[in-house]
Amino acid sequence: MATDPDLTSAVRASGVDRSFGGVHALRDASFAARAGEIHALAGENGAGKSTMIKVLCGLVRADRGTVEILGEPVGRVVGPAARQRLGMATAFQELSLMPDLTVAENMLLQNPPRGRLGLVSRRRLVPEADALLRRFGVDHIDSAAVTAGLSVAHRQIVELVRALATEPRILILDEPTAALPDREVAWLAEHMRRLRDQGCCVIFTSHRWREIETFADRVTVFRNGTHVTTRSRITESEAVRLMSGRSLAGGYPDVTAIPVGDSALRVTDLRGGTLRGVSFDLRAGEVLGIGGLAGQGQRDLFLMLFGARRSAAGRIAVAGRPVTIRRPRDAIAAGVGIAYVPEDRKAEGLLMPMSIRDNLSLATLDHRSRLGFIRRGAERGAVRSIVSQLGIGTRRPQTQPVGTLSGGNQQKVLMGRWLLTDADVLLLFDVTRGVDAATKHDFYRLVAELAGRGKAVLLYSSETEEIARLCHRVLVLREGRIAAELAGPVGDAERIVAASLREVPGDRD
Amino acid sequence: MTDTGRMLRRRWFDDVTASTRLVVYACAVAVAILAVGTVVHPGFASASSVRAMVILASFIGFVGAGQMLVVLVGGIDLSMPWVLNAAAIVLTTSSLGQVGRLPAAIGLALGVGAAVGFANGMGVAWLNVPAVVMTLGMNGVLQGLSLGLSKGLTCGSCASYVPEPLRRLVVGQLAGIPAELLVWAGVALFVSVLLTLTTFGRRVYAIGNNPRAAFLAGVPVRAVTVTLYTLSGMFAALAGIALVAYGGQASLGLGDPYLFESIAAVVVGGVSILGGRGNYIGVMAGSVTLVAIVTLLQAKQVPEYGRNIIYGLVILTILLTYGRERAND
Amino acid sequence: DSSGEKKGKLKIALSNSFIGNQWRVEMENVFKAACAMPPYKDEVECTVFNAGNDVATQTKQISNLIAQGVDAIVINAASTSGLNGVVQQACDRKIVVVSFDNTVDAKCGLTVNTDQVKFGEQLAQFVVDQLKGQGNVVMVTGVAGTGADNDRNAGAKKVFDANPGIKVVATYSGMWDSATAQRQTAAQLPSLPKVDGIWVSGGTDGVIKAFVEAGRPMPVAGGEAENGFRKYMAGVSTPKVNGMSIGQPPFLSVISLELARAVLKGTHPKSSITIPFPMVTSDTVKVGETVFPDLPDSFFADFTDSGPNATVVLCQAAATAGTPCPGTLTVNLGS
Amino acid sequence: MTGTETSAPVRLRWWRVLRRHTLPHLSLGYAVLAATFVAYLVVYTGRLQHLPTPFDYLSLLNTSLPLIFVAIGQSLVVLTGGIDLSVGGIVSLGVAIVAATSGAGVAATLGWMVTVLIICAACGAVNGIIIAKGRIAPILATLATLSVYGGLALKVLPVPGGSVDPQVRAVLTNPDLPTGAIWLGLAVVGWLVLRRTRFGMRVFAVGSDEASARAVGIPAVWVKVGVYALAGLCCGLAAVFYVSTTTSGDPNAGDPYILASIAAVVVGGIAFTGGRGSALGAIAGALALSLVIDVLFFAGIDPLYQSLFQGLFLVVAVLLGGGVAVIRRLRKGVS
Ligand SMILES: Nc1ncnc2c1ncn2[C@@H]1O[C@H](COP(=O)(O)OP(=O)(O)OP(=O)(O)O)[C@@H](O)[C@H]1O
Ligand SMILES: Nc1ncnc2c1ncn2[C@@H]1O[C@H](COP(=O)(O)OP(=O)(O)OP(=O)(O)O)[C@@H](O)[C@H]1O
Ligand SMILES: O[C@@H]1[C@@H](O)[C@H](O)OC[C@H]1O
Ligand SMILES: [Mg+2]
Ligand SMILES: [Mg+2]
Repeated sequence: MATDPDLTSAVRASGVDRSFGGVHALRDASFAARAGEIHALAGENGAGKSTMIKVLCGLVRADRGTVEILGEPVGRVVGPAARQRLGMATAFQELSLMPDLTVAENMLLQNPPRGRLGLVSRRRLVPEADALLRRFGVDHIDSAAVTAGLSVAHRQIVELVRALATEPRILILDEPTAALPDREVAWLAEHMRRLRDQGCCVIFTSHRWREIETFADRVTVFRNGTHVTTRSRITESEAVRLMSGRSLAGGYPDVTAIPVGDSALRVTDLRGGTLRGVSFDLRAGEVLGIGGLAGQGQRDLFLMLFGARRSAAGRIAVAGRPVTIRRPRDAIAAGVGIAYVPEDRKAEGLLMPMSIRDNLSLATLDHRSRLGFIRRGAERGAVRSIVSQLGIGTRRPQTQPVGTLSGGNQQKVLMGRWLLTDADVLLLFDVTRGVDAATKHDFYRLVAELAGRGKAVLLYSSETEEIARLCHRVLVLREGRIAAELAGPVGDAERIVAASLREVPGDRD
Repeated sequence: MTDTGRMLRRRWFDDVTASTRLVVYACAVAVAILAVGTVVHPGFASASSVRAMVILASFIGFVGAGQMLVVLVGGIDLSMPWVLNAAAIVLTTSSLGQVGRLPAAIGLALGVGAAVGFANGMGVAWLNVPAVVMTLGMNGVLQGLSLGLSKGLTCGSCASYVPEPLRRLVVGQLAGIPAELLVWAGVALFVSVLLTLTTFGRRVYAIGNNPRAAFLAGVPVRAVTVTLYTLSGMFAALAGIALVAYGGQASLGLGDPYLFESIAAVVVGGVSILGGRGNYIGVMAGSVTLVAIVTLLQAKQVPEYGRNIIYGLVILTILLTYGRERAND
Repeated sequence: DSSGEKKGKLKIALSNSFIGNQWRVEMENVFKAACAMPPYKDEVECTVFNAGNDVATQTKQISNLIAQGVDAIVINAASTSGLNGVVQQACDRKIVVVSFDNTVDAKCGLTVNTDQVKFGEQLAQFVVDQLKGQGNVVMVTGVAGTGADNDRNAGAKKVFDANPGIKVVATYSGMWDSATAQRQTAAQLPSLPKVDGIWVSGGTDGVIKAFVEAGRPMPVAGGEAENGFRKYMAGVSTPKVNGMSIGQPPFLSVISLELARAVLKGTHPKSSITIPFPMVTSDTVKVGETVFPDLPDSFFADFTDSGPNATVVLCQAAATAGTPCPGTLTVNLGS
Repeated sequence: MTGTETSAPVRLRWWRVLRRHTLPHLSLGYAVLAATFVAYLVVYTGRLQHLPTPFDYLSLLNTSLPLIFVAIGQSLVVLTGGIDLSVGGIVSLGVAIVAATSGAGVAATLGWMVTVLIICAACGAVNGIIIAKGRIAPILATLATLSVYGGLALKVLPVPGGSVDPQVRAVLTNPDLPTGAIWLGLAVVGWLVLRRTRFGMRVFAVGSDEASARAVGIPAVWVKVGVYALAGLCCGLAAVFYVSTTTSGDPNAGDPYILASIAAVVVGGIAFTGGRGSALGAIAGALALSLVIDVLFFAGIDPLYQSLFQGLFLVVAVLLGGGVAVIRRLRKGVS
């Protein structure tokens, strides 16, 4: 059964086409969800989930097809405002908060408190926003703060509260949990259920199957921009097969063998930013996990090790030799080389309009040049080999803009850039964030393989499960210090969470 | 058509990137204006007329080269008018019309351009002064220094003519081709090679597309930026040298028309003002287009107000044709 | 600063608009030179200000001069009309205001100028006479939207229209700038028929250079007083050009200075002055007097008047360096 | 730090908002204005041995009004992340129309002034439509329309001229009474009100992140059209005040305001990336830039070197602003 013929649908889209330039994001796609259910929308990166959501909420115009909201056809009218009036609220994957506005302004932008003469009362903005935050139990967020200064997790929470606070009849959440720590995921689930029970239609997307399984009443699977199936029960392996057209090879790799390589990266008393003295020794062949609640200094640690943020004090030795790292170039050149793969490939990694080749070779231009001239033959060869090694899905790596690749392939290009540097120390910061299951598993294999080849890997993930299953050893950060070291494969995410919470810290970052 | 043939064609078409397409558009516009010109004004596209226009376009082409380099990383250089003028004054007052002093004089003039460009670059890259402010302020600084130090060009040595060899380089011929065009071709070759074949060029586009990502990939963002502004200053100086050679002597206000012209040439040439996209062939076409429009309007004796209006409308039309940003719904 | 200031010295300030060409620099230089020569040296305390081509700035400067309590203000205005307000305020405070070159409309101010309409007429008449009323003429105009440009063009138009044998084959702006005039002419020439005469409001040497580079036969030229143009007229530069050159004399500033002084001292009625413009033809141009081979092309050659009825006689150093000339300066306001 | 703040009494909230949100935006423009004003007092009294008189303040205010209005318009545009080069053309056009229609009595003049405001707002709206609907980068779109509007101004008023009725002038920029201060006050109030409308909030939202603003249902296209139209209206006001202070019009009047308004916005501390800043800063910036001219005047700087100091002022002002921001960041600690 392709489309749900249910007449009680709160939202229904049928036969929707939408392309961007040459890319077909949606082709003849259909989707329907009922009032009073939590409906998950699943699919690989680039399957068209976000595009469908944008069509539903009127942000993107469909090239073809119809959309009905609460039984009323909305034609091809575009504009989220009109949908909002119908009781629809959306939290987007690329957050839609204005970075220069305060949290309060962001939350109350569409319906600000009025004072005398009908003017916006700037005095009442903060108290009203505070009241909302309190109502949703997240009053540790300062509503007078400028949004740009918030952590990703806090921004995600603000985005969610803004949507929840409208008490919508249709609530759409695009990857709401990707940046959320586990505790906040539970918080969100509670609110989703409450709204569902009040008769709201809740739609969400996620790449974490466990969430889909536990939260959703029904699941719709998308592949290549079309509807594949809608069911109320579906197993993970079957879902992966439906999403990707292939079955998952294995789960997490085996990390029981404890490596005994030489010291690859020794960090002594690193301070600065949120870090208050971190020391550890990462060995060749080891995958070392950095765990902890969100915002305990993980990001600062990675950025400082890579020279992208200044440290206040501390010593770093690479392969036993002390090094000074002031900027990424120093890190790349340090000893056996350090590489940093960021989580936000759009902002920190890729040059979207430039070719796959240009993106892959950016960090290693000097290796393949003579007198400043790029040796094109050598470059072409290197690009070809990494494309096949990582299985990047492209036939024209020399010219195809990287922005036209699917998310998973984009992430592989970014990984490939750093593999080309042949660095022996890899800093992987949440590289599977928002990556689909199949690609994730490719990454797991790759991490294990790299470690097997003697590379040292420092790994952070917002999915604690990944840290637990991929790492030989885990350091738990709390308030800028190492709060616990869990030696040996941890296996169970609960152990990390427990260690993070042992001394319940205040809600701050 | 055979399958392979079709495949090859397809491959070729796919590989035509957005930026290359824009170059084709820019060239098409230049040709179209010349074609329109011949229809409404016979003789407009005659060989000698085109040659005259291309020589004039080369001056815009020089400032356009510098402007393009900084625009590629999302910057802008508003100091061009007085860098150009200062270089022209330095050239004549230091060469004193003597051939023997010419190399040093050219070096000095380019050096002034480089020094000012370097200062601009340092201000933008290291002190984080917005490019608009830094270069606008620098324009004023240079104007004051040029006027003050040359006493308004009334000194005896200021009367010097440009040494003859340099004059011949701009107004003379080499194997039947105006020498100035060979110079322009040289500039085009330099800029194009720099941008497409070198690691430096690759880094320029990377910075223009995503400075943060480039920085995290080890690109020396500041060093590249400073280099680009330095080159921009040198190209403005080169334009000053060429213009003073063309006219024979320096004058005040020589650079005034070239601020907006340089920006217009860059955008009509298909360079994205947001950075990261564009190449010099387009800017050359843009320079020719600008000169051709003005020349045609003047040839038709359109009054000043009409010229301004039509000039603006033509540029708007060009922008609406291929200068639009991507739709976001 | 104010230490040398004697009680009883007249305070006269020059407020110039922009200083983007050499004419303006010379104009200021001769003003400064005059101030350093007797009788001004002992009677007048001079100051000089530039505003750029910005009416607001010049307005502020003049306000500041009023605040300073100067006795007279000599103005080359950024706008014919834009200073009327502040000039009126100056007049209300009994300050003598003299404007020259780009004069001010305000009724209460005095003006010192040449007749700009006649300027255009006379150059056009010369071209017509030389061509015996037959031929193709190119008009190169100045900065649109200014009074002088309009007046000069109107004068020329009148003459050319009156001569049916004359055909104006092109009109374009040289922006009163030799470099611009040269470039525009170079662009236009290839598509023009034979050109017999040129009428140039400013930037004449640039126009001639464009003809030379294009290998075109040299037309009869009526133009401004750029030293470069005169070099061609005198045969110092080749080819020798048959032309007439009329200059807006930079020493208008000195005459204005004298008018202000005389009015303040009560030796001259409060009335405006129109002076004849210095004019030379290829036959009368004289090296060292009306053309200077050692000075820049863009130099304005008419920094001094000459002849028995000269209004004012200045030396070269006054124009190039603002240094005083030997002797006493006499300015003849007589006409 | 965080702990004390969450439990801070409500009465401290306004301070929290002020410190976090308002002060950082206002400080640069105000600091520069204050510093410039002190410099002005020093050089003024140094030169004239007394403090500035009401006359000085009045003329400072009246001559600054046009720039202040253009700067307000420019700041609105910059707040959306754009830039408007066509302000020069719109001011010129407005000035040309007011001047060309002047001299027909008070009622007619006022009627025309209102018409001019409408026309200028329409010009701005056209910019906005080209930019928002046509999706053309603001700097390019307005570079093109600058040429168009400037051409129209030349057509309307080929030569400088016109006059303004003294009664109109007495109301707008009375040279003897501080009417200018009332208009300045109205401009400030206008901004404060605008800032407190939903439209005003949306301007900041669009400037901060247009895609996000669209996503939450803000009609970004129309917000931008509105902003450019308002900028046009501000240019119209500038034109009216220009004609009133200078008592007549010039078709090139707007040219100096292009770069000056950008400079004012920069000195006013408005981020070029949009979303951060206040038009009040731009007003302070405009006043500071006007004052610099007076500082240079009374400091007796050689006019040939004036632009040198103006250029330095611009860069140094912004550098100081950058320094202040760095210090503030250091004090706050890395967050
Ligand atoms: N604005 C856009 N411009 C160009 N291409 C786009 C745009 N938006 C989406 N696409 C392309 O459309 C396809 C579908 O994208 P979409 O964001 O809907 O996928 P998704 O299922 O949400 O993926 P993910 O799980 O990574 O969020 C992708 O190939 C994407 O690159
Ligand atoms: N895009 C960026 N994002 C964040 N920080 C940046 C960025 N660009 C530059 N920086 C800052 O600039 C500093 C040096 O940057 P960069 O490597 O570009 O300089 P550089 O020219 O290589 O320096 P040097 O001339 O000393 O070699 C870094 O410490 C970083 O803090
Ligand atoms: O009168 C003109 C003067 O104002 C300008 O500055 O230089 C050329 C002269 O003709
Ligand atoms: Mg998505
Ligand atoms: Mg460097």
